[in-house]
Amino acid sequence: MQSELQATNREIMATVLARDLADGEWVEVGANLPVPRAGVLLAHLLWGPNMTVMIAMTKANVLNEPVIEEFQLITDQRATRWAEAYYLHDDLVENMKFRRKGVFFAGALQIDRYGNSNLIGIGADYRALKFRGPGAIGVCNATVMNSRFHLVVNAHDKRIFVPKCDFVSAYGWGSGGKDARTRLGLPGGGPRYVVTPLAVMDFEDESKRMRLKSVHPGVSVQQVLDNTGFELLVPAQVAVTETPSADELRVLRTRIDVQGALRN
Amino acid sequence: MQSELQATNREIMATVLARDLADGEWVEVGANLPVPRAGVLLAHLLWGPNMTVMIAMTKANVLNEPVIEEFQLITDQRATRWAEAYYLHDDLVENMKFRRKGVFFAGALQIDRYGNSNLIGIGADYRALKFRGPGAIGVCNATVMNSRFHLVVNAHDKRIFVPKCDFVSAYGWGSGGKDARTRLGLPGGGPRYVVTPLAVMDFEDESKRMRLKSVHPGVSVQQVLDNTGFELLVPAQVAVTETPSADELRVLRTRIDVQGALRN
Amino acid sequence: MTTSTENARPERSKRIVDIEHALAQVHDGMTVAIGGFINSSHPMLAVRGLIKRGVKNLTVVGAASSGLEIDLLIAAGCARRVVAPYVGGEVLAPIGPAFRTAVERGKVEVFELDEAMYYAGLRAAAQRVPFNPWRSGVGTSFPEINPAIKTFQDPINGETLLAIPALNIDIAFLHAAVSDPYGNVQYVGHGYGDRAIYAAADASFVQVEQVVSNEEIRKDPLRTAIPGADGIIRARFGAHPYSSPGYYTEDQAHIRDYVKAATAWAKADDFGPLGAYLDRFVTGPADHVDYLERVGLRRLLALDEY
Amino acid sequence: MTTSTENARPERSKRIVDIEHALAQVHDGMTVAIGGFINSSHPMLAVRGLIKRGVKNLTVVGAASSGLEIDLLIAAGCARRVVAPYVGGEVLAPIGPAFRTAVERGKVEVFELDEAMYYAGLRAAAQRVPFNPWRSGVGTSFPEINPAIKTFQDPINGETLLAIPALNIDIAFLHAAVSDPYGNVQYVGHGYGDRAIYAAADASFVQVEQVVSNEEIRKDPLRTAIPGADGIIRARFGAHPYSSPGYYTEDQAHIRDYVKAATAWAKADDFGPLGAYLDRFVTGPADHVDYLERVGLRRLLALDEY
Repeated sequence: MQSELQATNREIMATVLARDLADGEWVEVGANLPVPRAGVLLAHLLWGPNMTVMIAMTKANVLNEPVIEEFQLITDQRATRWAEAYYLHDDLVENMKFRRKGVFFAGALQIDRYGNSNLIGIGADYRALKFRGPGAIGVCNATVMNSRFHLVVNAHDKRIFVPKCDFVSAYGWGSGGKDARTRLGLPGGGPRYVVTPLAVMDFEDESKRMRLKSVHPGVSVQQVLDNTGFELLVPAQVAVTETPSADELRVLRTRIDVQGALRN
Repeated sequence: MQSELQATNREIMATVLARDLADGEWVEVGANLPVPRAGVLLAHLLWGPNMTVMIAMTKANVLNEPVIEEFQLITDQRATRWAEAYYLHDDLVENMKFRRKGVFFAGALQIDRYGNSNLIGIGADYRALKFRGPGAIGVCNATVMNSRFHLVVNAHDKRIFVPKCDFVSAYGWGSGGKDARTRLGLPGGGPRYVVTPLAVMDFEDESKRMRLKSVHPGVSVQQVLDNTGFELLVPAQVAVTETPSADELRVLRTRIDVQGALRN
Repeated sequence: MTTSTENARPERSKRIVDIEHALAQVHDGMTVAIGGFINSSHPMLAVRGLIKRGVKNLTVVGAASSGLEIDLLIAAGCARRVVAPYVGGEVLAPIGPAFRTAVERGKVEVFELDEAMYYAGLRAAAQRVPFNPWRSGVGTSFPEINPAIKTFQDPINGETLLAIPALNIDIAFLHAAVSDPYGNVQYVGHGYGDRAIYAAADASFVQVEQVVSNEEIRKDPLRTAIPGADGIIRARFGAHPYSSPGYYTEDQAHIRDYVKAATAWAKADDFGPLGAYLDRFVTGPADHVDYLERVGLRRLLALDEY
Repeated sequence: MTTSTENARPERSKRIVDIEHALAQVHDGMTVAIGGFINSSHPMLAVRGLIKRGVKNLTVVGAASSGLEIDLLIAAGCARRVVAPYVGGEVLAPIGPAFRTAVERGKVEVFELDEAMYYAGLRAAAQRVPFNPWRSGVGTSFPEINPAIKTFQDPINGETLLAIPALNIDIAFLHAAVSDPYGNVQYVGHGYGDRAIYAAADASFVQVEQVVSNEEIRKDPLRTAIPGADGIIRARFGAHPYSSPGYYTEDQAHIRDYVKAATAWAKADDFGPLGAYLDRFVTGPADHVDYLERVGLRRLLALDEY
């Protein structure tokens, strides 16, 4: 366990995601994704009272909840008790105008240097996969239709960060270039951050190659490079990831993550 | 006014439509269409307890209503009081599988010998119409997706029955032939009857040309031909349209059309 | 971005706006949608307001079956183009008289389509795709008289279909039963095609008979048809002369008066009665309450459903 | 067609059927859909029944996010092809173990698509068009690894889109809260994607926790999600081991036992534990009540939501 004043890496990750969110944005709180969940709620409670927060496919009103209980499963009916509205699942996935204000968080089995990612499986031959993944869920679409997305993974290693994804289920910046998406008719937001237990990466403006943005406290640049399977752009100065303020940490621990999912 | 035992032409028209309906079929009761409305309800009350009857965009349960009040406007909220379910209007118009059991009733400004019809307007030039019609509403689609449809008009004259429609908003049998619809990928049901105040027409099996089926009591074949703007097929024997039974007439007058819309 | 202490928690903004604020978003040439269905649920503060402000050259997307609210916009010269599968008032007016007249005289262009094509186009807009395919209409005059609708071979089976282009809406105006202050809108009944219009629009303003508490909305969240209108407009009797389900029926006498005035223009080329109608009920009233007073409280309270 | 006198009015037929009647409609090789969402609302009488009857070579259309009910059908050898954007159990099983194993070993083919493509395909079936267009997925591996999805140029603007083929369903099995005897089905909550599955299916059988009166349904007709299922199956605890919103939560211990058994097959190629699970809970029980007794009433009544 960490001291009362020191944030864990996962609390830091959540805070990075929170600080990217602006009031009025539309975000989904997935189940079993404690880091994005905490990030979204942190932004919502502290500076985003007009964010639309979707929990269990409902538009949830949790702004004044003293403690926002965490649910393990997206189908937990108890998580619908804050609902102001339901999103029929097909409307959620097909009505796309509201997603222009949306921010999405995606996981991945593999991520390449341009932020393309894979949830389908591992192997050279799709008909003979070495490892079959869970499937793309709604990630292919959500990473296109929202204003931007962040890749968030629970590990930082060369199995995840690969030179080339075996399959691409969510398009990032293709083979690079700032027009990589608009050339294909895809909205230009794309992946903004890649957040791992070691570091935060973003994408260089012109080439859209992945670039180290900051390392978490106690992590060295070399450690990140050693665990990344492709050449990461590294700026002259690499900052240390900003940690949550005392206020943020208090809200995280007393209202959002009382059970300590981010502290274990 | 007619005698107690004699049916009016509009009651006869309703009965013709009723007798084409089978139990289990899906039908819309439009507002301000008293003849099809009465036909649908007659079939439903007498031999179609499992028909789905849509009133005011609801699935209505009227089977045991002593008197089924007539509403003038499709938006009359009072007509929704029998609802078991609502059809969201876009689902009604886009979810098309249930319409395989559906039967539809269409009006028209013009009808040609192959049952093509027009609700758009009259005139050689679409950009300079002599008469602008109300628009096709849902008729273009409903005449394709339901199992069959009937054309029902309140007048029988050469303005309606024309050699060629100025515009076709509902496809019938095109330029003829039993495969006229399936050739275009349209389901093959198409128009079955054309019901007017003078007569009932159907379509000859092979050519799909319009054919006189029966004349209403007191109407001569010549009267029909004189009021039709194209050559109607006339079989050797033309029947007189069957009139409602005493039971049917009683149900029409005491439960369905108490206000007498079909009797004035 | 700023943080706050628990003592000064950020508050959620109310979305209740004045009708004039909403109307100020509309500029000449925009595509504006008007919800409801034939004789019900039209956002009449918005319709009269657009006319009063003299907005021009609108592309007006009506309801799947539009009523005489579109006719009124045409009569007043606001619409250059109408997207609607029907414009009329059922038994009160089989065809909108101003619609008929303006189209016959070439003053208004119709984007000719049927209800299924209409929803295919709205859905394409909501889905952010350029078109949706539809089968019905193959073999008819639609692709001829509406060149925006293309006949094409589908890429899967090679079947002949129609491509219905996306019907993108800049601003939608709707009328519903209730909303909370945050734009969670609920209807009595299903709200016709209003949901589909909302989904296709970049912004939406919803008139409501009543603003209710957030707690009231949360008692039945499944009923929330619109989870976040951009603006909510207080509008008791705001659909008048059309019905508002659960609140009042249509004012048939008022509608017939309008139809009579518009028919004089259509049949006798006499704009006088229509001009008088517009003066009295649209441009004349200082605000919505003034309009309702001109209609008369006795008339309004006679419109009970039961 | 026969008429009747008022004394012998025709009566409406009830649609309550036995599960075996519903299952008898399914034949080898058909396309069958299973509703619900990950760990909730799966029609488990149908799933276990299909296995018990030894149906083979099914194309199984799962939910937009399918759970381990699909894994079970795969484990039992019923499925030749799976249409599902996800098969797993969230924290209980990040990937369905039998799904993973069967796909890696080439025993089951996946119709690879994401949730938006899934609904585009279901909607095409409901609309009776051969495909629907979708934008997301352009540039990804989907059209490569699923050759049924075609890249094409849209006929309106020439933009590059994907054509998602119609996902026609022969028979859909769903699980809901209540229905009246006539097939008017209502959910607690929104029922996930069940409505879209229903609309894409030629026939549908819906398990319900409870059959209620038609009058009860008519108290809130807006809540009727399925206006006429072909058959209603009485099924208290019929989603077990998955949750049934408003009735009970998922049985995590039971699900974990299944995952353990299926993982033994996946990791150690040992079908023993999975065979034992199938014997005990699927092929062994004489009927649904026997299944529930094997689970145990104490366990079932411990699954309260609050």
